[in-house]
Amino acid sequence: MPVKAAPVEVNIGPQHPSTHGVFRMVAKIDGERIVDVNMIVGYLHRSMEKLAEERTFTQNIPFTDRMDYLAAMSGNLGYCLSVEKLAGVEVPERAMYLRVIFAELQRVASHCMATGAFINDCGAWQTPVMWCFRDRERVLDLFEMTCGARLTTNYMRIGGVAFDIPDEFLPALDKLINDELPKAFEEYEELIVGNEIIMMRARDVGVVTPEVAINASLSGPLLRSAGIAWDLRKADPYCGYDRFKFDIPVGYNGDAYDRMVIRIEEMKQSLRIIRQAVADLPDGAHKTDIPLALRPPAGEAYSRVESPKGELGFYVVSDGGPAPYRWHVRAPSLINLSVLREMTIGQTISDAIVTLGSIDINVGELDR
Amino acid sequence: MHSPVLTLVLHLEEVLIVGAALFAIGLYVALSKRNAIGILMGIELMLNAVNITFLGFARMSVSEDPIQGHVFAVFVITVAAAEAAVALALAVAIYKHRETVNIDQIDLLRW
Amino acid sequence: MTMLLDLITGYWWDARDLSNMTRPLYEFLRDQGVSDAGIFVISALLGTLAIISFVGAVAIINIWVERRVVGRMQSRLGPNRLGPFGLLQPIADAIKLMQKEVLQPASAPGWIYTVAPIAFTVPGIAILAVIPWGRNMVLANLDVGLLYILGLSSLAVLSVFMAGYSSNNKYSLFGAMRVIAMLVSYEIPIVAGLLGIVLFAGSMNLQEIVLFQEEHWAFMIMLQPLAFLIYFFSISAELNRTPADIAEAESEIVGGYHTEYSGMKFGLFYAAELINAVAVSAIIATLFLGGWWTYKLDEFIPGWMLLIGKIYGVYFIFVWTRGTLPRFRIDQLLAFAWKWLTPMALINVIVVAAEVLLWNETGWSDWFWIPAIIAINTALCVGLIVFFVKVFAPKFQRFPTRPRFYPGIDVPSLPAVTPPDFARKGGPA
Amino acid sequence: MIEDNGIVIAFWILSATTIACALMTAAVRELVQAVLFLALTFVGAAGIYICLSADFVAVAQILIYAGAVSVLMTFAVMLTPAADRHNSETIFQAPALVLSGLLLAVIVFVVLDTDWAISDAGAFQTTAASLGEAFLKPYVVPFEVASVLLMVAMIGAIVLTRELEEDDDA
Repeated sequence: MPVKAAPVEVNIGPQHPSTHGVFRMVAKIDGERIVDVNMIVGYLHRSMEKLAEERTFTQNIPFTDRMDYLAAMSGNLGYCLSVEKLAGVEVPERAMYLRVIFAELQRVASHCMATGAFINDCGAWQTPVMWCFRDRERVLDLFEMTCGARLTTNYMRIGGVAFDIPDEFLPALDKLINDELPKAFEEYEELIVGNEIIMMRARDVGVVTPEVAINASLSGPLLRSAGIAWDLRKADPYCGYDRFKFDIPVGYNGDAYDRMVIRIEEMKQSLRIIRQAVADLPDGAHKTDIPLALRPPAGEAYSRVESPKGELGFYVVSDGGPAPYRWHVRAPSLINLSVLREMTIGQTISDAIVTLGSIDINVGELDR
Repeated sequence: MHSPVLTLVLHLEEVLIVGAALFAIGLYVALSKRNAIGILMGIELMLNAVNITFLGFARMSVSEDPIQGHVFAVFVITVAAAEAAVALALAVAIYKHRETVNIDQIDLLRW
Repeated sequence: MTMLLDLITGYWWDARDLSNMTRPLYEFLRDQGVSDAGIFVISALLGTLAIISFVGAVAIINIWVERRVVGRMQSRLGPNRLGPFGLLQPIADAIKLMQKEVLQPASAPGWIYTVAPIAFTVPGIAILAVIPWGRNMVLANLDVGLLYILGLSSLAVLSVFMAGYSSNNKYSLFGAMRVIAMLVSYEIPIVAGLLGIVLFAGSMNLQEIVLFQEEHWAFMIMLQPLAFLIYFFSISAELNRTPADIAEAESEIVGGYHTEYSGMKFGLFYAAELINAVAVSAIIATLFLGGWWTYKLDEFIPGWMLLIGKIYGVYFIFVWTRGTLPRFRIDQLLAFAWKWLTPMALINVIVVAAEVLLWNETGWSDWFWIPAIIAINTALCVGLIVFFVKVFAPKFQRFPTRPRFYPGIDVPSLPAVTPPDFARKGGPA
Repeated sequence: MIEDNGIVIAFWILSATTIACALMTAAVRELVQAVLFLALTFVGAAGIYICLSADFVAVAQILIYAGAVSVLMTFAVMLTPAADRHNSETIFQAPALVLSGLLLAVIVFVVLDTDWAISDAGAFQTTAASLGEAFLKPYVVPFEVASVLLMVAMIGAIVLTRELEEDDDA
């Protein structure tokens, strides 16, 4: 018979070191156990979907940078794919390969950040997060080399990519994917994957069953950790992903630890894809010329990409004008977060933080 | 050793009076407080007062084996620790059943 | 060479043992007509001054050391702007902290809030008073030195509770309650772990413990490896250092007990954490690593310098664990104390008692017993750890640490799920 | 009697602190503050013990009372709800005051009236070793009984606060 006490209400966030932005969990806590969680989002809402209706299709690309600012390339790519589908724009081969290279590099960068932040949530005193940052910086250096920006790249264009890669890019990329990153991943394996304390903290914490995962329409590492091999790059190939050989890493238990090792494994698979893409990289134009004020025919299109967080879908409706009539984003952060309440009830505060960290939300994308 | 100006002296009586004062405060706390833990505090105060007395005697009184006072003090501390553990466990157990630790509301045995 | 040694030794300014200074000081003061009691007071004040200066120096140096070392571990530079190698950074930090406004929660019990950082700092300084720095160089040669240390280190935890309670903040209260729970659990392995040392040395006097190590030509860590591990882990829990820093757990409860502190009150917590770490390192260096004695080395290098070297060696391990390991959850930490450390410490005490008994009863030479005990206790340490890992380690650790690989997509067929009723109450059908 | 200016001054300062803290324990309304004052009382009492040249008992006092018992008390206080955390008196306040005052008067009268046999043996040089002797030679049986008592207390505390499974009727 436990001691009865009125649950204490604790605001975890919006200003909290571990809520990954301005996300707020109002947790009712009995001792250390969480009795109930009320999730409150919207602190970073910038009404991008509405603003987009006032801007041309090309002008909307920067919004997608600022949605998931840790995976700007993936956002760019998804949006451009949807508009291309709507307007029927053909993309040159070289642009497709460049898109794949940059999307996969972006996945590495985003997963580095996710892994580091997750270990930080487990309580490491910033060493893993600094290591992961170090490797993310290397990827961002390549972005800067190509498009001049590190975080909000604004690189993809409707019909291709903004710039062709500079001459020094391929040697730098070769050094990165064949030397620096594999070494870094070995370090992660030593520091993180085999760490007993991480196992104790993350094993059997925040478990998602396959039923819940599918019912809640989860995607990304969260879905794959539950044991379901589902990846849009295989299921609904875009950008010629069906030409590359890679595997989908899938977890056993659906817990936080599985999600972490899946992310590390996905980074390796990304390197594999990049190697193939670099080997086959064709010559030619990097962009189809399209009118500045693109007026796609009236209609609607939905296209989705496997962003680092999960299925990132863009639904565009055009009325034949230069701006989208309606623009909607299926943000994986928001949908993945919907299971947080079920996952955290009954856990301790520490576990709830670990669970939240393992979902890897991005509040910019969550609130848009 | 002695300062020529002023020599302060501490007598056994003074130590005993300090102990007695502490004991009286402890008794007052133990008798008057409403909260079970408050009462426990009074009891601990009384035990401390007893220890001061024991050690005062051990230091200043005539005895064949003055270390006995210390032995008793250590036993008192031991018993006090045991008593604190059990009493606090009791308080928590009572709280679980009655949702209060105020002794004037714990009246199961009244009728 | 011998002439040089002769020149150095035998004078009051022989730096190997600063207590040599007391004799000329005593004579000087006596010639000035100061009474013995006065000389006692003066020397005590001087010794206290020395300890407090050491503490102040430590608090300033360690901020730099810790930030710099951890920065190196995190593949960044650490403070490097102010002064050479950023050495002036701690002073800049202190000036910044002093300039900051001190905010106090309105509904907090004010005196507790103010007293807590001071009460947190005092035990660390007071612990250093009983550490022997040389053969005669010890400020307070307490016969119950070890017990004194244990008592003081538990007082620091009470002050953490005071800080957490008086902050009137839920996060702080969580930190305070975690600290209390942790103290109740970790006091036992700490005391039981150190009992073995007391049994060997036959004294709780720290100087006697150092002399025991000198006499038997062995560091206590060789005789008591298990006690060292137990003490090291337990004390890092009491010090709130990673992997056991659940009381301040910045990723969970923001700052724990010092969430609401600002300005120099926070600075005091920050400094006291470093002071306590150094005090504990000094205890470990004295108890387990020979203190000022180091295999004849102390005849050439002043013992207190050796001790400071050892202190910083142990302190480096503290920084190292902090820079490397994640944090335990509170239930895991408490279970670790009760299920692992406490039984290990008790077994250790029993074994040591048997060894000491045999040693005393058989009367065989130390040259037989010391290696024998080292062998037995090392084997015991390894054996116990292996046994506990086999028996008590969480079973999930045998799960695969690598994901499965699928070349294509594969969605398992799930049992049919009835969709939830989306009919809104009161709305149109 | 003790004739050392330093120790006498220290004794009186510590006594004043201890009794003042004890009075605050009785007076403050908030139970947590009362526990903290109680911890201060314990530390002051330890200081008095040191003045009476009982170093082992003093350090044990700090370790057990200030370190463990007061922490246990804070634990128990925090386990009870905030509504119960006031330190008020029952209707027995006045009788208790009278009774303890009377007791104090009686003790003081007896203390002053008795002709105590004062030894001039002086302070103990060290108590830890002779305490150990005493415990393991003449007092070995009480010592063992005390350890059994501690174990019984530990078991009792565990039994009392144990969480009974599936007991939801109470």
